[in-house]
Amino acid sequence: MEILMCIVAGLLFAAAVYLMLSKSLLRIIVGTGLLSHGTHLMLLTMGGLKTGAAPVLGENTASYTDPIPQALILTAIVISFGVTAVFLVIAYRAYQELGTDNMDQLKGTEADD
Amino acid sequence: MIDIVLKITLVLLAIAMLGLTYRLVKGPTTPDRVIALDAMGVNLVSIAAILSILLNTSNFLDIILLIGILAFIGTVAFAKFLEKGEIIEYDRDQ
Amino acid sequence: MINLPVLPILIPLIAAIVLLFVSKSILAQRVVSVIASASTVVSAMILMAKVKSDGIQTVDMGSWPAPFGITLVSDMLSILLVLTASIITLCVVLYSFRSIGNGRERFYYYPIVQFLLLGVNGSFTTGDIFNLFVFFEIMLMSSYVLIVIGGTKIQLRESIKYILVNVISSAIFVIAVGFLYSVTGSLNMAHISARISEISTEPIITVLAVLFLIIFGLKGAIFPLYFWLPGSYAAPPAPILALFGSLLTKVGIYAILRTYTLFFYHDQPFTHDLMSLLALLTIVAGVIGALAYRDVKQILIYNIVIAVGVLLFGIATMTEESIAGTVFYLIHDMIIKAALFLLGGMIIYIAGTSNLTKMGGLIRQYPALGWTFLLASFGLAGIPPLSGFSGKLLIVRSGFSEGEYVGAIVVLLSSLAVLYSVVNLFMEAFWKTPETPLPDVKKRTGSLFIPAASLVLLSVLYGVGTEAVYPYVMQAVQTLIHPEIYIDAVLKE
Amino acid sequence: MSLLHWAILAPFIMAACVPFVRKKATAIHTGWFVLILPLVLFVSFLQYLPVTMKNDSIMQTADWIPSLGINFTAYVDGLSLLFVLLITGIGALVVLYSIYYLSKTKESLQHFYVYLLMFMGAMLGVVLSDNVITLYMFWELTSISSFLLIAYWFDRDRSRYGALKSMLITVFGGLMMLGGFLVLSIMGNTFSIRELAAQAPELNNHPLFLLAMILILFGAFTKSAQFPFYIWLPDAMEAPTPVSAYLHSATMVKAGIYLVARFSPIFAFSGYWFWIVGTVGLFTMVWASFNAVKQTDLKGILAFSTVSQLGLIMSLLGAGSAALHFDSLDDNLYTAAVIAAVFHLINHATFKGSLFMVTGIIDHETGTRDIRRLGGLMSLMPITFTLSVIGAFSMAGLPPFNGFLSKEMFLLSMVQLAELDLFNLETWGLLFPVLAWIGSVFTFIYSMIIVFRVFGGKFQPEKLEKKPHEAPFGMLISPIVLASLVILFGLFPNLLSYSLIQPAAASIVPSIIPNGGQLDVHISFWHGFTTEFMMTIGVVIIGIILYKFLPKWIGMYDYFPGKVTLNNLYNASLYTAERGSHSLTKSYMTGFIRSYLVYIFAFFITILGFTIWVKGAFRFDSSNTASIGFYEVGLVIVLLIATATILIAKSRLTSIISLGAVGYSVSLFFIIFRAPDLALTQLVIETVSTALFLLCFYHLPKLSRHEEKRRFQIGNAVIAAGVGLIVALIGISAHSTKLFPSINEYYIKNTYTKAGGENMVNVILVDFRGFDTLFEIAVLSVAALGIYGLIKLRLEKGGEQNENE
Amino acid sequence: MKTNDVIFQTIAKVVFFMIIFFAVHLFFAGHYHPGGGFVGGLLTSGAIVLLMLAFDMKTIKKGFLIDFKWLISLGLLFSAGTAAGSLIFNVPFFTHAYDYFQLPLFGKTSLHTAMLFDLGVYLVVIGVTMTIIQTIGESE
Repeated sequence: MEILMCIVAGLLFAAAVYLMLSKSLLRIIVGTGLLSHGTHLMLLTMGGLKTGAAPVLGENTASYTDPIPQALILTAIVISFGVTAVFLVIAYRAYQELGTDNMDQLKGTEADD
Repeated sequence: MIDIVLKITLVLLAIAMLGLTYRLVKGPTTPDRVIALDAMGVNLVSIAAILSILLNTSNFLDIILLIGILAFIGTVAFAKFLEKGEIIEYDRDQ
Repeated sequence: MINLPVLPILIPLIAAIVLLFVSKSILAQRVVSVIASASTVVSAMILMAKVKSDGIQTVDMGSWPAPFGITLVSDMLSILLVLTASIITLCVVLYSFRSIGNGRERFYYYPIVQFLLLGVNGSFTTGDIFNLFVFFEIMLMSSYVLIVIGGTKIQLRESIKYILVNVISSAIFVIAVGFLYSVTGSLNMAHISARISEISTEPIITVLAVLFLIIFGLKGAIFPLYFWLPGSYAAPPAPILALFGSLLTKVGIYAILRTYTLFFYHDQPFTHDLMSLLALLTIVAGVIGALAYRDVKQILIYNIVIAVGVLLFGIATMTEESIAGTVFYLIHDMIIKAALFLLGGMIIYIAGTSNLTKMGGLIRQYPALGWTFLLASFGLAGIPPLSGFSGKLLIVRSGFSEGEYVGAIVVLLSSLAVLYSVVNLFMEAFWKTPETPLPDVKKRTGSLFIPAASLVLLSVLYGVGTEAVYPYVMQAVQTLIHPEIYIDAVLKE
Repeated sequence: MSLLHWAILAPFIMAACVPFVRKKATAIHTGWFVLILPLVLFVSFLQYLPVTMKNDSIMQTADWIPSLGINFTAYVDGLSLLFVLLITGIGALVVLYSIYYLSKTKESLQHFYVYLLMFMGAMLGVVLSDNVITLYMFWELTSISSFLLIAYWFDRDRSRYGALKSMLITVFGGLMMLGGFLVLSIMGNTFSIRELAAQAPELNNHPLFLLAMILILFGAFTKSAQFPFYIWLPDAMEAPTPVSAYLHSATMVKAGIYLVARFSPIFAFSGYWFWIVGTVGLFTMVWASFNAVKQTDLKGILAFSTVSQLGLIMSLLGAGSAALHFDSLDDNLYTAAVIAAVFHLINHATFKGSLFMVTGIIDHETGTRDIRRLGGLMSLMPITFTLSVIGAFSMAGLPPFNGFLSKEMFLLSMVQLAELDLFNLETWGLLFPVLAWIGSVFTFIYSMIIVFRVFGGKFQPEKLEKKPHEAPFGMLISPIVLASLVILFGLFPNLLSYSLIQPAAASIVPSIIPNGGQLDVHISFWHGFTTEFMMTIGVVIIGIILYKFLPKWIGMYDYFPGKVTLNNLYNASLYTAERGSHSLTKSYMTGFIRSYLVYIFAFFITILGFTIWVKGAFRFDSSNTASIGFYEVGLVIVLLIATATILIAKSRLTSIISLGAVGYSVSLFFIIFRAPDLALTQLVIETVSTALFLLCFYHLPKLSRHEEKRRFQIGNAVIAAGVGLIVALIGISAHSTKLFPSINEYYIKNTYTKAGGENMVNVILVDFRGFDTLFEIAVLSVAALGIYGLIKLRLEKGGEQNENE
Repeated sequence: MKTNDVIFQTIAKVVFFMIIFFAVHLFFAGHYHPGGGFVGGLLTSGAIVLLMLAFDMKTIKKGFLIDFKWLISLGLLFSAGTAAGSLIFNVPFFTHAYDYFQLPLFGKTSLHTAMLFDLGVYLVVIGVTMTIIQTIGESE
């Protein structure tokens, strides 16, 4: 399962990179979203999967899954949410101000600096 | 015995998910997609519930409730979007 | 007071919260900002004295023993950098009063600067690799907001690139932490170091070393990961640029320095040679950029890249001497870059443009600015007895003694390129006869000049008083060269 | 800090006072105030003469950075004292001269004198420092003050050009020299020149010896304007003439000579030293004297002549190094070269200083320095004429001036070299006297040009801006003093022999002088019809002939390709550096974020791929992995389909919804992998994010997909696949190399007992690692504030105006 | 176009409280069961968003009376204050304290300073989400 998840995460990374290399700003941001999904799955996988019960005490079980990656992912999820939100709003404002969401037209040269 | 039944159910649910994903992707209209998404929510609830039984834990019950709520809000939001083209109005008296 | 190492992080946090409450009044914000920044500086000084006398200070957050909780570790390196960062922030805040504009002040400029400082100080202090990520994120988030605050066209355009690059590096950072956790089973840096030293030959560690180099290299702007930097840094106004130029890239360098002395020192023939190669390429790339532009901001920005290359070369050489040089140079570069960007901001403000071909003749009306700038330029180029010299001296010397002749000479000659670029800037802006005569009325620049000039003064003192700083730096170097000191201090074995 | 240190620092302190003096005492020319210092210094340094005449020395140390071995050590021996006297002596004369040269009303005197004093202090520092790092510091300071002085009239483009050029070249040399010092310090483990010199024999066998030597010679050659670095000196003539007289002929350019002399004890035994210093010097001498002839600017001639004379001294020092190969002083012919070098150094300072001042006078009184416009000034400016005759004839090597003596000694040394059987000289030795002679001929010619083109010939008042007349007396004092010295040293050379020359020469070649011994320095005016005398006669005859027929052959300079000069090389390389880097930068700094990402990812793939491959880091271990259920595979497929949908989606709504679907699938995985907290959070966050996406992109154009070239698409796909592959590979390897137990056992044990909770993840979040959470919410807060500011604050002006209020 | 949303609005009001209760439950359960300040906060904002859907931004703004940005500051103050409280007792930063109390109505309950910290998280999350949504909503 871990190997499979590594591959899945790799595929998510690949898809994310592909999207980030495209011209459309929206696709780029969607790409960052995929990237964070891939990251979280990979992080979870690194702690080992399904090695025990959910890390909540009180149920009769011999072992628990590793709680550390879960806690880390939780932090990472929230942070990437914040980043995505800011990114989205910047994109939205950029579209308002600059009138395009095509990255080619957002390249900027020294001439207009 | 019950385990096998549950696992079969899970497989079926997974197939249902695939079908719904197809609808989600294919569309062709936005309402199609929204309904697919809503149904996926129901599917998620089922999967979570069955997994709870399988894993013999009550930890996922909150999730089930949460999915229900989110699916509700989501569907409402989409419905409004489809009807008014806007999700949140600033001042509807204007 | 066992919580002393927390203070340089806590004070900005509390300050930011207070600033949020008083966001309506600009005057109150200014007062609180100054008081908070000054007290951060003071607390850092007290902490430094403590570290000097008692050695590494650690605090286990929440009383959870290392390696299970998060441990803050103030060794000499981190506290030196924290102190420098705090001083710079204080000066930038003072400079901002007149330059940043009421609009930005009303929209949380000051609290976000405090958050930035908090992130920077935290990154320098933390002893936990994931916590480092969190501090990176708060620093980055603040920088996203600062780079775009005001919402002008160029800011919006460049911030997109900036965020995108950093999102990628953050994502890689998280998975790299995951990999490291998978291999070593720990997150505490001292603990990881101890565990890695038991398995030093594992090839996966080398791979992770390169991975971390990429992550921190993206933040620290090394070749070939620096391309996002020049455009993005040119967007925000001068005080923000000063913060970015002096603090953000240096955090990346700090992280490389820390991880490569604590974790990844086992496969030096591979990792450090790679780094050394990249360092030289970074210098060359920076030099090419610095020569390419006739624009105040761009020239100074590419000088960041050059400095990063020099620092990286110091780390890559990895002897006691070169690490000492790196620490010397790191602190120098933070101060002088902040000063130069602030002075550059004044030049742009006075001339109304950052294009060198359109300005000139400023020396007649602003002699103090001109000479201060020239002095800072010489400092940047490492002309003795100014501050850049001792660091560069040690780096080059160890380069020669380790047989890295080409590298040492490239580092030496980079000074020439630096000198050329900034002196050329000086001549164009201050000496050249302007195409259009300057207006007779002088702009009032006193309140801008004082913070900038005090940074230059600090840099001069740092250079002349190298002897006074030396014991501090050497204490920092000892910890870096002998990771066991760090490990023992944290794990209390 | 001893008196010696204060002597070095005094000019700097004085410099700090100058602006106040200038402001307060406006009636008096600031120069009078400044003049005190060099005079006092000159007199006070004279007291060291008795010490150095005994070949003794004085060393005073003050700590600066002892931890790094960098100390402020002042050291006086014969060589330094000679230079100190030159610096202060000529300095005093130059300041005096400048008082009349620079108007106190029109010029910004405070700048001039601050720079000049800075230079004086720096120069004293260079010649008195024992520590190489301090020496380097003062060395760079001379470059900087020279930069400032050349750019004194900074409005002029030529001034700025010359200033930058001189600084670039000399600082370049300085940096190389620093490198050399550092290499030396690695070899000898000290920064002290004295201590290094003491280890000279060991250093000679060190593998880094040659590197150190070459690097240090870079410093000397750039500063002393040796070929091919001399090009900065002619352009430095944009400086006010007193500066040219002081820095660019008498003192600063001699710093390189000083350096070579100072390091002779360490390096001179090496054959490389002999060859490099000797040939570079000699070639410079010939080349520059040859070029001087075609100059039309009076100062240009003098500049090239300075280069040439510096080359002469340099070659003498090179030749003198041969002396070290003889054990005793007896029958050691080559010490003569060293003595000649020192002697000529003094002589050059006197005659060239006076010539520069004369040029300044001419410029000042006629308004031009162009020899094509000058002529026939002999009767109008008789004193100036006399002075220039003395200076120029001395330079040409004519008796009875001091130049004659040292020129003779130079020719003698070169002739003797031809007879030396060291360093393969058997084959090439003859070249030395021949080149020396040719150089002398050209020297003779340009000396004549200086005198007769300006003062002889026809007076052309129509070409002059001013009506020329004799200079005021004050301006003439300094050149008169110098010219008298020229005659004095010419007639009574032995005034200097044992007071200055012997001690200085002894410091250059200390190893061959027995304790308490002295070099034999007896300079005699007449020593028979020797080879060198015959050569001088030849120089004069051929010189006169060539000078007479100058118009006939001056045209041959045109045959030299005008474009392939070193100057053009310098200009072109700067230009190429700027333009080239500009276009290079433009080519990769495209502004396209895609390009940057491609660089980053390409680097990511190659370097990590390379590392994995080289290190064999890939591990595959499926022993402790969890089982895979059917439904899990189903979910994986769902996830991948949703991902693929995003890739091919045509409308933004589809891609946003698909992203949501991916998010929900991920949360489902969280459920399967027993992470209820994650699943909860992921579900809510996904919903909110999707909502945000929809909100933000409500206004975006319907078709947000921009058609891309197929080539790009394929490239993107390859890069994407590469990144994915690398990530997966490292992931698998990392998972397969779990080498240590995780620290998580601690949490499982202590969650209830110590932290009072049951949900481990939550307890970690708020307690064990609550510190993370505190800053994580801070991140969120910043994000919210940023978004608020982004939407509400709209500064309409462009980025540049932000600097304004 | 004015539409009649009476049913939707009425249901929304009811559901709003249901969600809020669930959110508060999640928040309190956090230490022992899945949940916590994050999810609680997010869900609370979800409830508010539902109201926004049913009514409009202006009404909600009037109804809530508080500036959500102020809520962020307050939340941060709670969290940072809880963590910094340990400074007073000179124990390492962030050291929590807890004990079990016999409370009327609730029975044996543990009171934990971590709860206070989590409350800060809860407030910040509400503040942040609502600020973002409100700001974007208003800009249209």
